[in-house]
Amino acid sequence: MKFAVIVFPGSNCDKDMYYAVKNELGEEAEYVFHDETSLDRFDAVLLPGGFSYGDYLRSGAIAQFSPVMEAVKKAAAAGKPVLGVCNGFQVLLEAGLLPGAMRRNKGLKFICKPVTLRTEENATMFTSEYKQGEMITVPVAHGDGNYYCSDEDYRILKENGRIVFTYTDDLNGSKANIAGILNESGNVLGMMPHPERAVDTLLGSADGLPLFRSIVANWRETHAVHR
Amino acid sequence: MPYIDEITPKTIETDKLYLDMGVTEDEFSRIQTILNRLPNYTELGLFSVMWSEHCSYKHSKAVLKKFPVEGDRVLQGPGEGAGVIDIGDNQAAVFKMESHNHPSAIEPYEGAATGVGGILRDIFSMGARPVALLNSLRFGELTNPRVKYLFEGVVSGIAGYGNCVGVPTVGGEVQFDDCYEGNPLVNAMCVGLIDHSDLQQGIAKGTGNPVLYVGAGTGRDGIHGATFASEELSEQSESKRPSVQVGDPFTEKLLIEACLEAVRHPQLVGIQDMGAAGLTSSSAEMASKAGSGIHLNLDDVPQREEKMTPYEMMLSESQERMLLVIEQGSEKEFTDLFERWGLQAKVIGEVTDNQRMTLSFQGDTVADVPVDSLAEDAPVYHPDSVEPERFRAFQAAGQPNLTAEDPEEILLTLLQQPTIASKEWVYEQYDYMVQTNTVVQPGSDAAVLRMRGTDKALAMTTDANSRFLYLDPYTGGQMAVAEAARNLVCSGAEPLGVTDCLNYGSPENPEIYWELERSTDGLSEACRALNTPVVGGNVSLYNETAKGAVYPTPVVGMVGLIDKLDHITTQTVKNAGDAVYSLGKAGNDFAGSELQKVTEGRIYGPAPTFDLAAETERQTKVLTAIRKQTVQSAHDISEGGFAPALAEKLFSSGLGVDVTLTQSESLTASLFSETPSRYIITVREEDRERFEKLVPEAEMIGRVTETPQCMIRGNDGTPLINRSVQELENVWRGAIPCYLKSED
Amino acid sequence: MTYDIQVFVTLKEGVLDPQGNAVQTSLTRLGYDGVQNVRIGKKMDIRMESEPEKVESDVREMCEKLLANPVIEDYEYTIEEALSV
Amino acid sequence: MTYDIQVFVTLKEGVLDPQGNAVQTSLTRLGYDGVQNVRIGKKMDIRMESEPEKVESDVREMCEKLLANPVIEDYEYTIEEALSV
Ligand SMILES: Nc1ncnc2c1ncn2[C@@H]1O[C@H](COP(=O)(O)OP(=O)(O)O)[C@@H](O)[C@H]1O
Ligand SMILES: [Mg+2]
Repeated sequence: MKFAVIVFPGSNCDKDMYYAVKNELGEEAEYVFHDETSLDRFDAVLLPGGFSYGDYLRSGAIAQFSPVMEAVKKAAAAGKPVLGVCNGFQVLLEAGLLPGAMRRNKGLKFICKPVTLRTEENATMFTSEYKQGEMITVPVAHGDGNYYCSDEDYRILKENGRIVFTYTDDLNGSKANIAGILNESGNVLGMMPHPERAVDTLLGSADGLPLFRSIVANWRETHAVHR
Repeated sequence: MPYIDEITPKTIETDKLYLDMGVTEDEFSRIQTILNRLPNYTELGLFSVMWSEHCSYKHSKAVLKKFPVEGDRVLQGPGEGAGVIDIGDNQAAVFKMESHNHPSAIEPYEGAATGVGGILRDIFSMGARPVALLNSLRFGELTNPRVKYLFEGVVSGIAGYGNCVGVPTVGGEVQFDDCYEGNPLVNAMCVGLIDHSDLQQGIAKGTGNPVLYVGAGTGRDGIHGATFASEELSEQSESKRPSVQVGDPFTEKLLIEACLEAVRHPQLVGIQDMGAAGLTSSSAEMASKAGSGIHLNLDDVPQREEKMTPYEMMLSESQERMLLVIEQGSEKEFTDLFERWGLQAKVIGEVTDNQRMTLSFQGDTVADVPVDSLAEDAPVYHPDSVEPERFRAFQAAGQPNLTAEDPEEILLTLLQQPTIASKEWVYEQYDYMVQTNTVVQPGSDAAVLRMRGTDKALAMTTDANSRFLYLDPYTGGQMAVAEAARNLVCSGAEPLGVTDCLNYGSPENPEIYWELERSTDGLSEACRALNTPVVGGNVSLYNETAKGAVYPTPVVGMVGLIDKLDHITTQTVKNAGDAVYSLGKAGNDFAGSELQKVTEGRIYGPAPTFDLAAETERQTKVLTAIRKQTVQSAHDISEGGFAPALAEKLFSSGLGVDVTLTQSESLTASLFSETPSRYIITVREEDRERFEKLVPEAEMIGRVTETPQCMIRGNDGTPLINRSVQELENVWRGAIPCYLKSED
Repeated sequence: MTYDIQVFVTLKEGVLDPQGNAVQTSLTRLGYDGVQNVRIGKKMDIRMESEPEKVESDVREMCEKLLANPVIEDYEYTIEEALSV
Repeated sequence: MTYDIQVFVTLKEGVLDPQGNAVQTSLTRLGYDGVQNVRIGKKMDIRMESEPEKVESDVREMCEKLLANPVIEDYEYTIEEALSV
């Protein structure tokens, strides 16, 4: 399976993402720069963390206009798995691929630490290797992770099982402790915590690995049928 | 708008305008001798910044000469942007520390942020990829509202910059003492990794080679002309002029990536960052090192403000700028490379063969001075040195006799002292994990980073307990180096080398100069004994306010190598049932201790007796025991003494401890004295015999327990301290947030 | 024509403003206990060359696309001819 | 009395504005090539109870002490009586 790792000017978790896929997962990965226009040769798209365009104005605001984002939208529409982590999540929100918006953390401080997440939904292409309700340890590192959406959007997310991960306590002010959400068709996941930083027990946790494995497993399954 | 040349050389001389630029009478006549004429305004500006303390080290050169700078592993000692130490397999560690004290005192966020930006550029201008940042901070007491503001601003500035560029901030230290109230210390350290073949130097050679300016435009920021100069220069009021720079970490991130690509280009000749004294120091130093000259055409300098004068362009300290010298004919390749990263690159001059710096502007030559006179010929001063009265008094006073009536209360109090309390509030704001190499995260004795693709790791720390330096600069200086090394050893690393940042008051005060001399003697000796050469550093003098100077604070940044990932050790206890060992006897060393500060409100007396030979021997033994895999956890005993150190070992472990003090002379000393060169180590039952053979001096004092209780007994078995780990941990973790929330 | 444009971006009513709350707390702590509410937004000064008939629609578009995030923010603007260029 | 106060905090002239620069570049890339300069500051809306003779000096003090950093920022304000309370 071939993953695209999107690199915006100011992305800084691109290498971490790349190593997670390549070294720990053993799949193919390639960097794709912000000014490229096609993602046709890839099976999945990863938007890494960092500070695209310095996160000036609003996190992810300027990156939404990068040429590559048209290709990301196309890949999403084609049903390919698209995962946005941290800044990648913020870009997906700004680009309208996911509902809602991010505000400054409630405490106004950047927060870097391992947190416990609850897997709210394991019937997704990103979480099938987790148990429903499984508690996992994955680090966060963000200043703007305070998720907001309208009550109506929240109801829709909730009713359709699109809230995938939640924090176990009020980490940053996010509505309903939301840590990660899916789009309507279930192939775009945005999450603030960094699964790519949790792929090796040497660094504290390997709880992020099943997320990547889920993507691969689901892809293998569907592609076996089609062949 | 009047131009500078309206201030004639004659006016400068008759009105003694040079004094306002910090150039003394003597220095001014020296400049005249060098030039064989009077300098014009721009030229005087060049001399004033290059001969400033910050660039020329004119008051500290003499003491810096004492540092051991050589060693088997040293690839680059002091003199370049950063020091370089061989770590095997054709790789090297590149590191350096620098101060940003004064800007941080005025604008804590931007001051600290640009300090991080500057130290990063020192590292990647050597061709190395920055892999870690550390910071050593000193503030006044946290009860003061202004101090809180500075502390919060500095920490978020470090976070804001480091997090954005994607270099993990993995460690450091923060201490609080009255003497830093108006003059906080903000020292930033960066560590980079490089393959030997990629090492670069800041050098401008090859007559005719173009000089390339890269990065942000030049503005009027950081020109320290709150002097007559700027007033005469423009009608604008001085208050419109920013005296602190604002950083742009996004541009820095692009610079890092672009420069690391540029250094692999075969036609790059030299590269240097524009740090202090911006364009002046980078161009003069690059030419001087190569024995060349340099010509710059200032009309071509990218500017972000209008009508800038040569003086302003040469002295500006705008951030995120680099200077490159490249081979003729490669201009387009380099400008294209930088443009791909969204950065401007412009040829602004060329290397010449006349060993002069010549500047042209609007068709005129506006400066023509020998390059070496700027970079090499600054005067060197040997200020008077006088032993302060206080030192004699401290020596005569003898160790104070302190008794802790209620050891539990004392322990709780000590754990809440901001200097001892958890620094989680600080490092949770830093992205310490980005790049996914941080094996030992902040919170242990040293930070440890794995090196991808090898079985090795790097350990790093910063240390200096300035209270001991205040009591006795010589002994305190030795102790600072020893503590840094001890912290690395506890992590399983062999200490390799040092970068330092020497923070003192005014060297023109003989007592301060004495502190500088004595403490650097101490540092040098310890570096020799521990075989950790000094490969780079920085001097920050004049750290004083009306209330007085800061304590002598030579911060030691040290990097060590861990051979095998298996050797990585942390301070936290690991398994119930493990034996607890204490290594090193506690003496009655209370002068300068946290206990003395808490109980008497001030520190006085002689520094602890410190035996460098014993220290070295013990470090070797502990490291050997770790490398032979007989050690589960190791922690050195520092601020607060044994009891706080033992408590720290339990936090987050879910375990407890039951130990019995064997020493009979003074319980207070056993619990709280700060005798150096001591450790607490835990060992599995099955490894005890091997461990004891390797470290015969270590004494078993108890066991790690399943119950999370901290039990410390006197030698007759009666409990002296018996508290739940949770309670201790709560006060320790809550202390700093609590100070920051409280209203007074 | 050259225009001086001011754009004001504020959080929508009902969207919690953590920064505003923090400033309010600090002001109260500094003794300004009359302070009842603080909301923090952005002010952008833009100098732009444009045509009289296009400038307003351009500004509105810029706000919609980039300067404000309609999910959480409202915007207002003023447009003036630049006095000195 | 209840007042509605607006405080505008902007970077001093000459102080680098990375945020403004980034927005300017982005607007240009989006096709608004008439954009010549963008500076970004803050707008704060404060509702405050105070005395007519004290309100202005309070606001000035609040700006100096907390809302702006005079080393790099300038501030302006407007004070109005609150219409509806
Ligand atoms: N300013 C800081 N930045 C990052 N980490 C810090 C800072 N201050 C303290 N720490 C971390 O907190 C831990 C405890 O620090 P300290 O008490 O100084 O340790 P030690 O006494 O062993 O040198 C260390 O891991 C250190 O790196
Ligand atoms: Mg230690």
